[in-house]
Amino acid sequence: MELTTVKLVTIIAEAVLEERILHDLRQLGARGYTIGLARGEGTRGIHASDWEGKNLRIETLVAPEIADQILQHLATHYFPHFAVIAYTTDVQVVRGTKFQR
Amino acid sequence: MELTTVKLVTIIAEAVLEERILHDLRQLGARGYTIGLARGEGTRGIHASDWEGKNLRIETLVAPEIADQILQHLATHYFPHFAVIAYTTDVQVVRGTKFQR
Amino acid sequence: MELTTVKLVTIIAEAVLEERILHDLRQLGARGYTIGLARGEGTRGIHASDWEGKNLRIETLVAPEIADQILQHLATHYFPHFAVIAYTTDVQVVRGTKFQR
Amino acid sequence: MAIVELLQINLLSPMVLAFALGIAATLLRSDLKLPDELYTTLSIYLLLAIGLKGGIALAETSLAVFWAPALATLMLGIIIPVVAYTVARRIGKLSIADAAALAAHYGSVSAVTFAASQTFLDTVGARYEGFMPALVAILEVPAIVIALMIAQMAGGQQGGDWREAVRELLTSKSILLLVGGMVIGWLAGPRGGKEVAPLFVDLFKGALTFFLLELGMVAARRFRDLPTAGWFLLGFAIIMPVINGLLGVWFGSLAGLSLGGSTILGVLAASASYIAAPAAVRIALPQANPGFYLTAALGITFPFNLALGLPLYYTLATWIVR
Amino acid sequence: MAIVELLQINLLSPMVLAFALGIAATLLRSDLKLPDELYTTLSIYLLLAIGLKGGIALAETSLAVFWAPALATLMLGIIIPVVAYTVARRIGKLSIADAAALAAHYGSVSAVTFAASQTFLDTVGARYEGFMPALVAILEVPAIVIALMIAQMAGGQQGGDWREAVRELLTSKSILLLVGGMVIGWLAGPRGGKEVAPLFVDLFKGALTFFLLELGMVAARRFRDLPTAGWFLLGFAIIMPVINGLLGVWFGSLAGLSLGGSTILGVLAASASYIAAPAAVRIALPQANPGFYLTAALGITFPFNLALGLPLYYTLATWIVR
Amino acid sequence: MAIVELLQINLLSPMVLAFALGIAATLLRSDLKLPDELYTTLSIYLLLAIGLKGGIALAETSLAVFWAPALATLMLGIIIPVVAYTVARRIGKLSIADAAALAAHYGSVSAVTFAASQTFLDTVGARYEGFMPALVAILEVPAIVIALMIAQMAGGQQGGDWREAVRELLTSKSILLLVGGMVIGWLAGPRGGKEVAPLFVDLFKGALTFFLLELGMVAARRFRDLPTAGWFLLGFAIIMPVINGLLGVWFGSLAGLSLGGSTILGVLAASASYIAAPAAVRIALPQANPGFYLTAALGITFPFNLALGLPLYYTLATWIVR
Ligand SMILES: Nc1ncnc2c1ncn2[C@@H]1O[C@H](COP(=O)(O)O)[C@@H](O)[C@H]1O
Ligand SMILES: Nc1ncnc2c1ncn2[C@@H]1O[C@H](COP(=O)(O)O)[C@@H](O)[C@H]1O
Ligand SMILES: Nc1ncnc2c1ncn2[C@@H]1O[C@H](COP(=O)(O)O)[C@@H](O)[C@H]1O
Ligand code: NA
Ligand code: NA
Ligand code: NA
Repeated sequence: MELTTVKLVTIIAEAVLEERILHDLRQLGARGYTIGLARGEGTRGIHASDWEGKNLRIETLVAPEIADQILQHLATHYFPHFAVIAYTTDVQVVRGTKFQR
Repeated sequence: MELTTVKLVTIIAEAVLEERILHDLRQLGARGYTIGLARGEGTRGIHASDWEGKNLRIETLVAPEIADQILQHLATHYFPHFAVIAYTTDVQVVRGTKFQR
Repeated sequence: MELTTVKLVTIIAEAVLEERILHDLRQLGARGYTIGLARGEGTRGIHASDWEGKNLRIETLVAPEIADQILQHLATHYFPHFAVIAYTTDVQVVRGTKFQR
Repeated sequence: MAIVELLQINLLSPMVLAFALGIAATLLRSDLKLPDELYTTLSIYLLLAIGLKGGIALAETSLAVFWAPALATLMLGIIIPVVAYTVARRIGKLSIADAAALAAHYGSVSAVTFAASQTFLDTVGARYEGFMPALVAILEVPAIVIALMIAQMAGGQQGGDWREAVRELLTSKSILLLVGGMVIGWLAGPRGGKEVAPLFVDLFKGALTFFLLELGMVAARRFRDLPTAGWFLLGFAIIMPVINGLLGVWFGSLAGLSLGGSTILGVLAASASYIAAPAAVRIALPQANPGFYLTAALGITFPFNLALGLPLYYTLATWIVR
Repeated sequence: MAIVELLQINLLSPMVLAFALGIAATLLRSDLKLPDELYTTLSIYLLLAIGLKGGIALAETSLAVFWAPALATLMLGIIIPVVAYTVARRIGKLSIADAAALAAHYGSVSAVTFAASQTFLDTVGARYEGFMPALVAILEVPAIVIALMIAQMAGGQQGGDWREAVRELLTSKSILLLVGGMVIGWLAGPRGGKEVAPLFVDLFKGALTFFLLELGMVAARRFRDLPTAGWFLLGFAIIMPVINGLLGVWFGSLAGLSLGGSTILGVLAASASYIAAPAAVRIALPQANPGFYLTAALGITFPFNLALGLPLYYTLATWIVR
Repeated sequence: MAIVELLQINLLSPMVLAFALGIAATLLRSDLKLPDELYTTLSIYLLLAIGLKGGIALAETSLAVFWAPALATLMLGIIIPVVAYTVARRIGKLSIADAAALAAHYGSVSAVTFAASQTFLDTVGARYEGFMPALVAILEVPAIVIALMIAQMAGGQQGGDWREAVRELLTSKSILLLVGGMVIGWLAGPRGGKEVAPLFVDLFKGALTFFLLELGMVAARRFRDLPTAGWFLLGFAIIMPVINGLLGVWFGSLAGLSLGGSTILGVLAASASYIAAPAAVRIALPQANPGFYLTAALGITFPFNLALGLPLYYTLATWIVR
């Protein structure tokens, strides 16, 4: 079976940002996402209301160049003021085309 | 400390499939699994009842050849009709034997 | 954009161990963590009370040498008696310094 | 009461208004989100409570009174899926799998619509037989099995294992809670029932209202799929319930049910399952499109029955039941 | 009643004691943790219940009685944020964003403090107008909008889109549930209300007690940030509510509210939002430090109002309202 | 009443039937799954409610009445773990850690079994002292501490830090809620209690029934481990409670408790902890096998006590208490 390597981008972000980040991901070319709930602590430790709930763990499988753009975008628009971290990994999938534009 | 490289297979699947997929994983030689809840959107967007709950995020650490078989099996039996995606990554563990047959 | 490679350590552990493991991670030099809920089965299958809840999925981004120490520490202090597994992966982040001592 | 008055009573009940609020929340893109666990908890509670009350009533019902309505219900469970399948296949030109999926949903029953009909009848002051929840249990399963069998015979099934699906159906949570609650109520009787009444009886309407808030949001999310569903599905999801409702009321009156009881049997026949059927169909007929059957059952038929169906079937019953 | 007696009644009420237990649990580093979903569920329940009761009362209120209190409330929603912003900026030397964030929180309102004040008044036997929840809804939004506009004009806003924030504010869950509940109550009226009373009325105080257990834990977690917050914030979080409370009681008496009603308007003015405001501010003023505004609103002002504020504003009202 | 009649009353109570339904659901491999958050919520609710009611009763109890039962309970908390450890070690030939783990569980107490015994006594019409929840709190901790100390002295402890475990035990959620609830009830008194009674009193039996549905599922999952547990454990998990129950009833009668009160002290002694003990033991005695102690406490003793134990200890009490 032929496997393709694509990028898995994982974003940990405060819950208030859900709509915004998903919107941006779509704009940048991601064709799907998966969200789980998480909580955590980091160095900034700023957090919005507990009512808004905990952190989100957003994952999206994308082509490498899109992964780069996503990291870039997050670094510019979210890292300064919000509790957001992000990282990418290489993963193997069966149908690479599903995750590419 | 000696580390071994094994494969982490991650499967995102609609919740109705839980029993079925776990059964298949066991058959294919996985010796353990971890499940978390998730929700998401993809290209197909077909989903069963909300009553059945959201997606599952199933992870299993296995030997490379088993990882291949799992992907193959999912591609054949689940990808056509169900909202399922899967990918593999290389990870390092301490006791490689725990995850091999 | 410059990306740095750091280690992602993932720990699956029974929920009673939360405080203990987080304390140890801090001691060993981790500067943040993210926790999600999970359930699962493995080879030992020992589990504490259901009241204590399910497994935790703890993730921490750290420098490679710290990742090694964490695995070592877990292998010595937790693997013998507790339902704990752990693995590491290479991931790319924007600001590597955030995750290093 | 005139139908206009009945409509008004129904549309201004807290439960229908809560459903409308749920729809509004989704259409306004509010960030209101009920925890999934609350949805599950309320579902479990409602099914158990319905079963419990039915079981207590059943303990005081003689078989002589019960057999005719039970038989009528069983017959509805056989006739409706066959009719629905034929309509969907012949008139709607749907694929075998999609037609069978619709048949399963419309032949089975929605427990929440049932609960809403009881609340409605309480409000207008019509009485009904206490054993009605037993009819919910009787009507829930057969239609799904029949629909899956039709798909199997027509060759529309691939991959899914329908026998396994039926086993899972019989032990599925909705059946288990409904039948289990009935057995508990039947064994514990009125004395045991009184102990748990503050939770399972007094809070029932409030919990139903809360649940309908959530269901309004779920239904509204289905509205997105309406355009792709097409005119046939829209017609099917409104006309089929009316026909089934008429059938149910008529069968009920033949079986000797009261005015209220016949109304409820009409509601049961008219309602489309959104718990047991979707799960079973997803497993056994994976190639059927959930965008069809869920949109029809949850996005159209459920709101229709809740808002207009209840007073309609009641009015039909006042004409048919002497 | 003397203030000492009022204080005792208040401090020994189950809800204040439950709040204290929550604080104790956190300080003792207990592993007690209420599920997030329970917290969300109780919030939703409380907002909906408050709205429902208000709506039912509003259905029986004439506009002639309602317009003056409504206007008074609206004016409070404009005056308080301006004053709070000025104090925070001039005296506290806070940044534009931080000052505006505080203004948004103290101008808006805490629904739970409102609920607690009703329970308190019930216990001491003081009556109040049934339409008070409508005033909660009126007071919730304007102050937040004004605070965001001030920040915008003062140039303290970067990155956040305040128009988008206002849209989200108007469809945010707290507004939607409060106003939605009110519409439901208003349309369903007393008859519909009676059906859901066992859930939404009888259980209200118990649910509030349960919620305060959780809120005690949340507030205590904020205590950690107290040292970094500094003396100004501590003073602000105690003196500002007292001034606002006095203002609210006075406006209430001018608008013709009863003793109880004036007390509640005082409580509303004195309370600081911890639901609608934090979410809106986080989005529109991301550079404002949540360690400031949440610590002030939730870690200081909320406990102060709950424990000491309620009897205080009531005593003020007995002096001011004739 | 004859024991057969008592058995019948107990076995046909909604709570025991709900427990059986939970077992059935698991054995039938149904997909019924209660949300974890519901389980946690119900546990918290039950512990708080038990504490609250106890505290209110305690406020009206004089020390002269309370000291003897309190002392008797404390002695049970010392004697039972020593006996249980000796039996498990000598007769069962278990390892030090496993024996100490069993001692901790059987010396401590199950709050749900306690709640079930109250419901049972209410149904058969036997009265009991209102301060019984205080005895639950007294019996919960000492046995666990003693068992951990035994393990420490016998050298069976490695890795775990027992002092840390005791600290965590004292601030663990079950103790905190039980004692915290008691303090709230004691301070708020009957007046405050009445405010929250609709939630914490009226709904108690219903919530207990719901909880037992879940607990039936949890217990049934433990059945899988029965084969590996062996005959000794099976015997231990049935005979030990009967001996402890007898001891508890006897001590209760010596301490001057009523028939109902002695029955409850018997139930407390007979019951095995499944909340506080497992958490403490897991931390302090990690090498003890949960497959042993959880299977015994939750898979065998709990169902035994619930179904047969309650009528048994009551019958014993009618013989012993004059
Ligand atoms: N080193 C880390 N490893 C894993 N997760 C982290 C790390 N640092 C931060 N996080 C997560 O990112 C969120 C925001 O981090 P921060 O902005 O540093 O407070 C935290 O709540 C954690 O969930
Ligand atoms: N590109 C993607 N990245 C991450 N998760 C995805 C992606 N595409 C699909 N998924 C997940 O897989 C599920 C099924 O996808 P689909 O079958 O494409 O609708 C979705 O609900 C998502 O949770
Ligand atoms: N091969 C595996 N793949 C993924 N997760 C595993 C695996 N083995 C064990 N686990 C997880 O680790 C926990 C403890 O495993 P164990 O100690 O083997 O019982 C399980 O409950 C699973 O969540
Ligand atoms: Na039907
Ligand atoms: Na205010
Ligand atoms: Na005991």
